[in-house]
Amino acid sequence: MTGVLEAALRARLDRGGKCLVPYLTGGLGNDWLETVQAAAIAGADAVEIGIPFSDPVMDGPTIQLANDRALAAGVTPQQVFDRLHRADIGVPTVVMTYGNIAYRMGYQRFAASLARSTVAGAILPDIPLEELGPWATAADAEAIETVLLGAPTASDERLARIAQRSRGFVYAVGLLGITGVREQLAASAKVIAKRLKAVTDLPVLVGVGVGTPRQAVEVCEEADGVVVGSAMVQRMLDGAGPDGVAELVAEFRQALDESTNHC
Amino acid sequence: MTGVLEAALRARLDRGGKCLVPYLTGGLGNDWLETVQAAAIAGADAVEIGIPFSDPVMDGPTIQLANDRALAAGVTPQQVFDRLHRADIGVPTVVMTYGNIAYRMGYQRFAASLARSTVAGAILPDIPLEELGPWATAADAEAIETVLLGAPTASDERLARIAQRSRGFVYAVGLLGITGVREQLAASAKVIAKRLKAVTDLPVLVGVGVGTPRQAVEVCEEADGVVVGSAMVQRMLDGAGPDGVAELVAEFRQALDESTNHC
Amino acid sequence: MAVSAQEKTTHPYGNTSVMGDPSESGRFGEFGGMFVPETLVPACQELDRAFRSAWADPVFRDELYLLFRDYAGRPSPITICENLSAELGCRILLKREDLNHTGSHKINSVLGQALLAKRMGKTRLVAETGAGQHGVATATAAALFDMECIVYMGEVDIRRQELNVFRMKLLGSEVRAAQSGSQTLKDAVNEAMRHWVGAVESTHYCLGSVMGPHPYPWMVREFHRVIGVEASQQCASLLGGAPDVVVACVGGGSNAAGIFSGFVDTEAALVGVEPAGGAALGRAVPGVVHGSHSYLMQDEWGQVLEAHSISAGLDYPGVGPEHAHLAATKRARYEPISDAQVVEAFQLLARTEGIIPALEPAHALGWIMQAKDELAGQTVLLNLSGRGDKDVAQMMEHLA
Amino acid sequence: MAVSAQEKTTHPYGNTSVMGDPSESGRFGEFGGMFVPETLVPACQELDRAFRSAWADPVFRDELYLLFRDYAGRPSPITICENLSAELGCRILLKREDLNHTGSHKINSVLGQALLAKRMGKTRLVAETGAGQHGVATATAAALFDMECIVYMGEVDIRRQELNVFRMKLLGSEVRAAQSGSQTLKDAVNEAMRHWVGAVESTHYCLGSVMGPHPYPWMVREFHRVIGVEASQQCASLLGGAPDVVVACVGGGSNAAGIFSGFVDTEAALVGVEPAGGAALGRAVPGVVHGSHSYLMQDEWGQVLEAHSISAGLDYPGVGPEHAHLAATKRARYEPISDAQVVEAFQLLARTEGIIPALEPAHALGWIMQAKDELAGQTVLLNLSGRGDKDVAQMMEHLA
Ligand SMILES: Cc1ncc(COP(=O)(O)O)c(C=O)c1O
Ligand SMILES: Cc1ncc(COP(=O)(O)O)c(C=O)c1O
Repeated sequence: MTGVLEAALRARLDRGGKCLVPYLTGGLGNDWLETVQAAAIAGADAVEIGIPFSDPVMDGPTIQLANDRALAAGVTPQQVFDRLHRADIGVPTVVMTYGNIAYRMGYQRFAASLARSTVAGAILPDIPLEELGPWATAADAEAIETVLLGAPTASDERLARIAQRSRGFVYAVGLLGITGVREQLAASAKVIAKRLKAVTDLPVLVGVGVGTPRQAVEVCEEADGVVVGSAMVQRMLDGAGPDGVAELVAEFRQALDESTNHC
Repeated sequence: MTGVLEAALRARLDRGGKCLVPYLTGGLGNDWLETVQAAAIAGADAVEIGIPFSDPVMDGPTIQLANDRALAAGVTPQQVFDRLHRADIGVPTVVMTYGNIAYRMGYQRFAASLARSTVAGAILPDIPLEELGPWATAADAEAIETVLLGAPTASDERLARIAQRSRGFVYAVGLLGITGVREQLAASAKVIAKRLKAVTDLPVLVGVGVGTPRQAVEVCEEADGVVVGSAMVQRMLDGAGPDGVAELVAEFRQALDESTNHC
Repeated sequence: MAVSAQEKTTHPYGNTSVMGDPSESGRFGEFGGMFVPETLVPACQELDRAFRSAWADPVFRDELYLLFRDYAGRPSPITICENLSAELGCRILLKREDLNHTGSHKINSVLGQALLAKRMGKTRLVAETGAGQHGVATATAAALFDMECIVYMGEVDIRRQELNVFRMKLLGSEVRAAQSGSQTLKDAVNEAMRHWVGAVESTHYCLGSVMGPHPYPWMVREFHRVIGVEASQQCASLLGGAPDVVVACVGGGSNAAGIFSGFVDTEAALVGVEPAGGAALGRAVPGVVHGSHSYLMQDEWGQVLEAHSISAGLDYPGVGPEHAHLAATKRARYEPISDAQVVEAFQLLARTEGIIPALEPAHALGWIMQAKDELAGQTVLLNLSGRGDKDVAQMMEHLA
Repeated sequence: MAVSAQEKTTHPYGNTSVMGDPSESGRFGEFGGMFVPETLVPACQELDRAFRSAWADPVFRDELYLLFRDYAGRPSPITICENLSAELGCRILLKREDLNHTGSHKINSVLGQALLAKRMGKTRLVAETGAGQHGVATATAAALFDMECIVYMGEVDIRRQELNVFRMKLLGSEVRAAQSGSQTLKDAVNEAMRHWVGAVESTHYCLGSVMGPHPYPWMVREFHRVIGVEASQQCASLLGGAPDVVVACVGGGSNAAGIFSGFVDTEAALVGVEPAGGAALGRAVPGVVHGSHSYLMQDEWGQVLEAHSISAGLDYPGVGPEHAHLAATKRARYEPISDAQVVEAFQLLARTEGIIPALEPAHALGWIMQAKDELAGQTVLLNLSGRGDKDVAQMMEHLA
């Protein structure tokens, strides 16, 4: 049974397009939910919503700062859920947070909370394949699509296993490193996309190190789409508001569409 | 052959008196030689003249300070000798300094310098009996009377050997400790005097810790006399000048004379 | 060879391994595991394979043994404290890890890890450090093995511990500030992990305690097992057997794991002492952070809390998973101790035995002082995990 | 028992004893003796008798041996420095006295003296200290032996070394300021001697090097001979014999005497390294001060000069009489080294081997660096007399 996240992405791909998933930090600023909505309108195929965590080991300075600010303002996972509950976003959402947030709440309760808030999927980057069991059971029971990451360090065999257990899409880690905008697209980005494409039919989206529309277009020569995090969050931190973020989403959308002659 | 130092002290004792030997720091102030002379006139039987040394381990704060001041003013042993040379003092003098001053100059040259300056004796407190050989040879050759110290820590047998090798007088160390004025005469002072008197015919003078005329009188119940150092040097440091020091010498003289009904 | 003498411990405490090898999935009972970003999973697995092979290789063990002996100064002696024993009414023995090169037990694991990293063909080390002990130890090993080394240290700690920063630089390492979060140890761990994520192919992450993802908790404990192996032999010859009680301070838990491993299969009571302000075991709230499932100081939402202790080396909100297991299975007990009691203990050992302890093991002594009625007449082995030189300036201010 | 293994050395160098027992009058050749105020002569003689009897008593030696092993952490290892050897072109071995309790060789003599003092029925120790190393070591022994302890330290040094002052207080000792003269080490010696003059019956003067009146130079060397005994056994097993060169820094000369004593009867060249600004042996002007006839920095009138060195532990204008004898008989040579070269050596050892040396033994390494052409291909044993922790703050300022 195909989930709503996967369905939305496949729809874009079926139309010959490339998928765009902006990452936005939940609870950062009072207008974060409006920002999510504006991003959807501006052309996101799905929105990844970060639930702030005190010790985000996969994240670079931009997202760390966003986490710290949101936490300092007192944001809790429950508040993020409450605001997402029945919010009209128009595209599927997927939360990204770290294992301990889900573990502390209880995997079942966490999965149920997502479902109640009509969140489609979840990314827990520090719960790798080997540790996935208990969470996957809880998530599957609530039909939450658990997106797994495939990184350049994995063997082909491992990538295949990851892709097989992933739901919604496969998150291809574009480089050896943490989130953050780089000057250049890493050579590893297209390689990992290609390697994952070779072992799965699921959409393969590259994240980490995709910071500009040009880089997005470049990586989509191999990938089905991109996750854009730090560049988006930087706009939020700069106080660009829903419009400022939407503008950036639109730039990515336009570049991707132009590259595929798709509209 | 009795030396001049011993002779002078014996003369006092023969007259039924007690010996008074003030210690004055050579080179301390421009008028130190006048102070020596004034002390002689005021009733000293001999004067002990300290040659400043950088590391006077037998001396307490008063004499240390006197040493430091004199050295800071650039005084050298030679300068002390030069000023003593043919100075008219009227009583025998005995220099007190530490071994290294004599050693550095060469024991023979040092002894000859004393002789040339008509110094009668020498006290080198860190050259004990066991190490005396080379110095004693040089001193004897120049007829310098080497005064040895006898301390409370010595056995009777050791005291006897010390007294036997001593010339001029035997310096009885009045207490376990370094030079300096104490409130009370230490009980050890009379004990050591008595112990030394039992083993020698030489005059036995107590020094170290004899700071007041009363203490001098008290210790002379057993001793043949006293060496008074820190109390005298303190006057020099206070800037009392030849008269001020002479005054103190006179007080000691008077107290001792009264105690023996001697004039 | 002393190191390999006690190859396997027996496991009389239930069917999960008690200080034996962890399970296939890197677990001690229900604790442990490998909760790291996917990028690091192959690196951890490679490390697991490399460690298993090295640890089974007598050549590797010999090399490490020689480093322990000729470079670090092992075996460390056991000192019987006559004065202290008289004062407290129980017989106190100290395992003198303070006499190791660089002044604490930390050198054991760091030499093991550097030797292993070299064997794996790694050319760089990255490490986290709190007050600087583990950073200095890692920089030391990097100098010895001629490896590049980067040490992350919280910005706040860099300012507090400038001498240790200078030491690491002298040793040829680069010290980088962890500027996020609380800017202390846990953030330095985050930064070191982030660095590792980006440099995993050339770089070994030299973790400072029995924490992190599998195989670290196991591997680091194995490198520190030399403490327990030596101590059990020493106690056998001094006492004719195990002491009644074995006490160690617990930050991440490496020195405690090292000494406990020598006595887990005896009747000895095992006591870990935590700072009251950083008692992950005392609170017993499980979590998954920094690579493993263990106890963790956290708020109701799972946000990690800062630990607070007078001793920087114990200022860590988590604890190694094997200790969680030892606590859960009740093979060891864990006790909190107040800063004030620690300061008392610090002074007592200096005054009675002429040994100025690090503040960390002063926690263990603080507990003995507090529990002396319970301990009356018993023989107590205390792991003196480090010397107090690093803490003297702080104590001078504290006691002024 | 390791300590007593090499009971007597043979004396192939002339008919005066070379690192054997001194003469009846406490002389090594023409140097030594007992130049002290009469009050102290019986105390020195009593000490001489007590030491002779204790040193001939296997019970005393056993006790000391156990203290060395179980308290101080002996034997200290020898570390072969691969990286440093490659860099300098000669094979360098370090005798690791830095790993001893309290961080230097000083503990050897202090434990011996305290044990002896106790045996003599003394209840108090008095000591001098420069930067504080010997003071801390003495305070340590006093704590262990439950003796009262007073340490004199130059007023200037007290201000410079407040951490060591605090350490001594922690250990239960009283620190008193030497306010006369240059207010540094030599004045602290004066004050300690003065104190001893006044308290000689209850008090042992715990002298910090192979200086002072007989029996100190001999006794202190005998307590440090363990360094040489161990090293010669270690070299025998590592090298199959003695190294080509044995190098040690020389302040008063105790660590050098300790290690030289293990090799004086071999072909090994013995090299003592003095700070250029405190080279008593280099200037070779004899004098009698602080109890013995030896070489001494002094002006033309015999006033003692201040030594100047970057390292407080070598800031002493005199030197032990046995070294004067070894120099005069040419059994050992003594070389000066500049502060700048010492700083280089300090950094080099840290960077190449992960060992931060005390500034004192960095003098010895500085000489090796300077003499490396002469030493090419040779095996050089360096006595690493202490660790550099005490010097890190100073070096941080110096290199800033
Ligand atoms: C001396 C000492 N003991 C103990 C610790 C705490 O670490 P662990 O709990 O891993 O032994 C540290 C950490 O820096 C330390 O320096
Ligand atoms: C480490 C170290 N080495 C050497 C010395 C110099 O003493 P000695 O020449 O007696 O060995 C000192 C003195 O404090 C010292 O601390």
